[in-house]
Amino acid sequence: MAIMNIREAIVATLHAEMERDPDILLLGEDVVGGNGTAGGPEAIGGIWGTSPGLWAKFGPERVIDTPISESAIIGAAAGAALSGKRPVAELMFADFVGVSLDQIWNQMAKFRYMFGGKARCPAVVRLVYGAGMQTAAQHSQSVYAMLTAMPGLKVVLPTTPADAKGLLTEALRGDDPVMFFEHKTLYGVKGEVPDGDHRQRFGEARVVREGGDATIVACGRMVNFSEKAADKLAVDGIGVDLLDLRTTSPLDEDAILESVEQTGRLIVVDESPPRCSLAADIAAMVTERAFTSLKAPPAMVTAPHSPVPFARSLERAWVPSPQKIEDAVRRVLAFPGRSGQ
Amino acid sequence: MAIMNIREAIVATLHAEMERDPDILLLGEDVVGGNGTAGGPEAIGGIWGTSPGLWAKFGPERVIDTPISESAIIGAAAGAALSGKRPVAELMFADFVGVSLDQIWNQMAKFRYMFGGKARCPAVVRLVYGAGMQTAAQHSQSVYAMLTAMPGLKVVLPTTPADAKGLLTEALRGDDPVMFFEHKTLYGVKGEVPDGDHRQRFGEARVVREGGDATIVACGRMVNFSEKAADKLAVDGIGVDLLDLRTTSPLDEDAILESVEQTGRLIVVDESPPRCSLAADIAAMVTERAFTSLKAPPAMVTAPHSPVPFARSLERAWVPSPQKIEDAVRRVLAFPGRSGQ
Amino acid sequence: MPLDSDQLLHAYRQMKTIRLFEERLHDEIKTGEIGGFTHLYAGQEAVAVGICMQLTTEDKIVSTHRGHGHCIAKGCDVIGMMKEIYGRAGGLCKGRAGSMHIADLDVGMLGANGIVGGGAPQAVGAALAARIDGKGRVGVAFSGDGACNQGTTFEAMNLAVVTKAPAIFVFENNHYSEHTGDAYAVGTADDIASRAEAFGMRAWRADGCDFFSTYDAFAELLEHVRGGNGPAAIELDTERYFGHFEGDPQRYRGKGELDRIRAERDCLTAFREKVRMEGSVTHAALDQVDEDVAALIDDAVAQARADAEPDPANVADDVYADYF
Amino acid sequence: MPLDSDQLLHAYRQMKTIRLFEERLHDEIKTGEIGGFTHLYAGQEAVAVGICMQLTTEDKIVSTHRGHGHCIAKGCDVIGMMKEIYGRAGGLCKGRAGSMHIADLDVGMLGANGIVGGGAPQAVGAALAARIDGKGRVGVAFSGDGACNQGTTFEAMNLAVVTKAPAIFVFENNHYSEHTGDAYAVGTADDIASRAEAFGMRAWRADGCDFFSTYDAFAELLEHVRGGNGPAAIELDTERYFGHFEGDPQRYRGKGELDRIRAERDCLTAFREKVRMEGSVTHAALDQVDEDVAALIDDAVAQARADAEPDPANVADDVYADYF
Ligand SMILES: Cc1ncc(C[n+]2csc(CCOP(=O)(O)OP(=O)(O)O)c2C)c(N)n1
Ligand SMILES: Cc1ncc(C[n+]2csc(CCOP(=O)(O)OP(=O)(O)O)c2C)c(N)n1
Ligand SMILES: [Mg+2]
Ligand SMILES: [Mg+2]
Repeated sequence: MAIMNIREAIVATLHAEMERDPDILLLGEDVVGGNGTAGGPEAIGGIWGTSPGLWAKFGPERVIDTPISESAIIGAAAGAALSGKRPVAELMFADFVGVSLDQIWNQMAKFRYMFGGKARCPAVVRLVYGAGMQTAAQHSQSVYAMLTAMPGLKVVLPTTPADAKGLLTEALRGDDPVMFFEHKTLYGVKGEVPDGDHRQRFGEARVVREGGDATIVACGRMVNFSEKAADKLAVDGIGVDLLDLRTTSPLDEDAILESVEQTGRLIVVDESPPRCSLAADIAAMVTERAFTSLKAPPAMVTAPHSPVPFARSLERAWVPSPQKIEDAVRRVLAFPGRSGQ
Repeated sequence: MAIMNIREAIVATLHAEMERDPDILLLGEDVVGGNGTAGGPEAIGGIWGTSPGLWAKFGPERVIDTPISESAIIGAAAGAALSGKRPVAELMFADFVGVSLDQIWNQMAKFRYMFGGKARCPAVVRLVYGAGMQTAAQHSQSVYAMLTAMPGLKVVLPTTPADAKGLLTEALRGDDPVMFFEHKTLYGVKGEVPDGDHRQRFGEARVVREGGDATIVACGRMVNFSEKAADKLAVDGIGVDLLDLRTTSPLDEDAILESVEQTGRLIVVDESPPRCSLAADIAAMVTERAFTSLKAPPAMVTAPHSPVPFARSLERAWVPSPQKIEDAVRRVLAFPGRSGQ
Repeated sequence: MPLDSDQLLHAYRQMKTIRLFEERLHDEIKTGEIGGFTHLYAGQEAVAVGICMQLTTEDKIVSTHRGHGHCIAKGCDVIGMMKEIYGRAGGLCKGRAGSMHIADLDVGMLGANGIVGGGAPQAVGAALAARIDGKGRVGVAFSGDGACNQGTTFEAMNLAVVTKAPAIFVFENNHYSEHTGDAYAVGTADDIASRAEAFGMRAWRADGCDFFSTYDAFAELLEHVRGGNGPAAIELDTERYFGHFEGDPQRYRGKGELDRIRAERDCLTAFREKVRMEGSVTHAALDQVDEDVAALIDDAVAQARADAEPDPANVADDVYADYF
Repeated sequence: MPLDSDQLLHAYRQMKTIRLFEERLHDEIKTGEIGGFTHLYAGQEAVAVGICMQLTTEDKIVSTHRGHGHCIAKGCDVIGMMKEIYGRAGGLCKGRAGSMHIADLDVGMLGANGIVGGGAPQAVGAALAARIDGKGRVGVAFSGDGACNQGTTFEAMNLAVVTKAPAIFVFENNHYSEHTGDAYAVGTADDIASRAEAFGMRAWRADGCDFFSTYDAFAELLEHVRGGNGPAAIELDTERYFGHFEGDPQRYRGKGELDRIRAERDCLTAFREKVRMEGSVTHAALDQVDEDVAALIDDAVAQARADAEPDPANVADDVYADYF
């Protein structure tokens, strides 16, 4: 086991997998960097530093800098995948699905189905997402709900270095298009990473802690915030089951249901506005399938129905906070009771 | 009151409103049609026939044929709206939000908020949506959930000619971007349309029928299918409240909750795959806010988690049918009981 | 003239197959048995065939909403196609695709596409994949005059130039996008090739109603691209014989336009004329092809009609290779 | 030389304001008080000013992620801008926009834009709106050399040509998109204007580090567009003095490049030199401007620091004009 952060785990996995499988290629803006400049290729890589050394090792045919043309980036990945390759396409910000959605949604997600099951489209799209760095309305969004809704896509959100390696490896070895979400505030999170081959199956939630009084379901940065809330609650003797979804499509319904059947109380935490959200998706699924187990209505802790604001004070108010998660757990536990307990 | 169909109601409203307000302009592919051909402008309009006579009456500066460039169409509408106009932009198929999403989601939806409340962006985007004509995976989708999730947008889905007029008029007189969904199978639906000025407020569901045993919430074509199911149920003495949402953003939560508080049973019908859907959104909202009123878990009647298939037999299986709605109501009424009652 | 008589017969057979396939669909659609939108390729056969017969199975093409011609020319099974368009279980794509999404990856046909402009970037991806394999294969994007206004098409051309991908952009200018003329919708009316040049690639121009003109220009282009010189484009002046889709009343056409293009701009007639002049293939042989193709199309329709509709129980199959 | 001394002083004041605004931000950002991404415009001032000073408030501009210069040149309040970039309640956009989305519709500045290429179609919309009003107003899109690879930019140019909209495309070629050179990313290296020409509009080229070159070329262009001749484009060769955003180590730069562009390609130095030669404005007057501007920027920073953060209770305000 080595200790590394999520960024390092991703870089290491890309190196290892590209070494192993000559069909893997990487394309995106500044994934090499420095092309066409005095500094030359790899003078400086992309702003997230998640692809250093790849160009030098695997060459310009497999590590490709692109113009600012996200539709073409994703579309090229789609075409390369249909042609037998395993492209990894990078969206510098997940918000850029706005300019490339068609290639994700109407093209790569649908090929296999439309073409009668004959097509394979093993493309991995890496999306840097999330609020917390004051990157404002167009560079802070968590678009995983939108993509979770789309049949044909798998949606993956690692929160630990081990999972970053395990899930990325799995993505690169599967035969379906995978949306691989990297939270911009989590790149520095450190942890142990298994050596050698490490695959993490999709659709298998991580049990972060077991407590029995209530079930918190979260993904991405909200897992970390939920841990903070759980620590606070533990002080008062409240123990929660905390599930890190790892993947939202497929969804580990069994793990969620199993926990809720025990606790009877569900809190879903989702870094996005409330409407048609992942929070609603899970709350509705649980209600439909475990209605009689529920001792209280599932609580949804989400951002408000607004774009992400720039100012620090506003952004903090926008992102679901540990405090809000804690409050929601207490509210659910106090049910039935006066509102705001 | 005149009798007309939805198509005619839309055409008449566009004529009347463009007459009334010189700031309204229309742009899209073939909204004039025949430009650059021997037949000349208006030789033949768009494939849905929803803009005849406008070019002749209002001229080429207000009725503008565009190249096949949906991002530019929506972006131009956004820019015109910021400049004080009221553009109506047409997407021939709602599925083309794939190639224009950024201008809808990251641009027009966010201007007002990002710009500190100073901007007005009164653009109306008309989107032709829905399955039922074997138009297959890329021309049949119901993208309203995706857009409902986006703060800053209003989402409107008329199901009657009167509402087509009332809601379109309201859209054209408001100050926010409105996504105006037209179901491709409903253009021919006839009904009475109020003469003169007729505005239908957003966020006010239509009570299609009152029955008291269960609440069906639906929008678009699913309203009509729910009526068929309700007719069948009525034969067995089962009476349902049926709500036509008219708008999914804003959502008439009060009307839904009021009905569910009476019936204790909710069925949401949604012409889209299940994940992060409007069905889940409403089911979760109702569970959160009317938990103790619920006698059974809310049922969600949706399409499967798959793209829309082409073949007739498959498309019929994909679209939620009156039969499935009927079954869901019976299942909810039979709760608690054996599954499949 | 490097084509031998077998090749000429093959080219003619392919063009004729497309023509009869489309003309038959034009009739069959009136019966109401075929749902959805069907865009017929008749009139443009010389383009698909003049190009695809120079490609191998390993070269990839991406097509448009008007894809039947590209499919047939690239080697898709005609009976499977007909079944697909009828929405039958035995269709090339199990009835899930229909006319607009028909594909066969086994022959390097990456799909018709319902999204105008959707295919162009994919051809660049196929080209980048081909370059890694190093066998001189190419990725070809077919686009219409309308599609050349879509941002994806431009991005794809630029990306191909920047990455020096062996990608080929084929612009079939049939002078209409739906009901609008290219004289209106293309800023540089009637010169799409110059746009490709402005992105920094070489472009060719040819008569898309003349098989030989298309074939020869594309042969040159293909040599250029296979030679590792980066992407290239070709614009073909061509005609569509039917409406934009079946059901289109075509009021935008000029008086006598349809008669004129049938009379003066028919690639099959021109082909017959040329081979007669040159004596390279007998008309008897061509007549035999006509007969064979007619029988094939009859058979395809009969088989499609007889085939079962897909089992609704399978509606959600094949969304993923594996999901859990 | 049609500019009188008032206009010259105005131009200089604007350019100097932008320069000091950006240089000050460069320092202030190191304090950690300013969050998010900030892209500085220093080096390109002659473009924003040479263009915007010829526009009226009713002419609209759409900007880029590198928007401060366009804002100042179009007349946005400098103190409100500084507060906005600091994320304060009194900011031009109440602290919701930050550097990347700053806008002021009252002066015809339709917004900086975090989406590269996002603005171009909006300028066409503004132009179509202006045409309806019939007062000869225009819509101007600023784009970088990187943005000229985005599909929206191409679509916007074509749409403008097709609709003959009074839209103007300003390409600021500072030779970098993030860490990549235009020599790599733009297929037709160093000739963006020719792309605009390929869409069928006239294009101008000028030295974007020379106020007078920019001003004169744009004056001609503007006359052309105001005259109802449809859209036009201009490419400006310019330089960015700082990193792509603050924090960029700029290892892609050539040795001595930053010194060279500061020494040889400074629009302020060139301006001073030119007016000195011509005697049109005294250096004393310019020095006074320098002093005034320095005081203004000091004041802006002081006010921004002193201003309150927005009240978190308002986080979801102003999403709609009215929702229920
Ligand atoms: C993104 C998108 N926009 C619009 C359409 C509707 N549409 C289908 S075909 C077509 C015209 C295409 O014209 P062209 O590219 O010239 O091809 P042709 O039909 O002439 O073969 C249009 C507008 C679409 N399918 N996709
Ligand atoms: C759609 C989109 N893709 C990528 C980015 C990330 N990004 C921001 S600025 C930039 C470079 C822009 O280059 P250019 O247009 O030349 O403008 P400059 O930064 O030189 O002013 C990139 C890639 C973005 N903001 N939006
Ligand atoms: Mg065409
Ligand atoms: Mg640049």
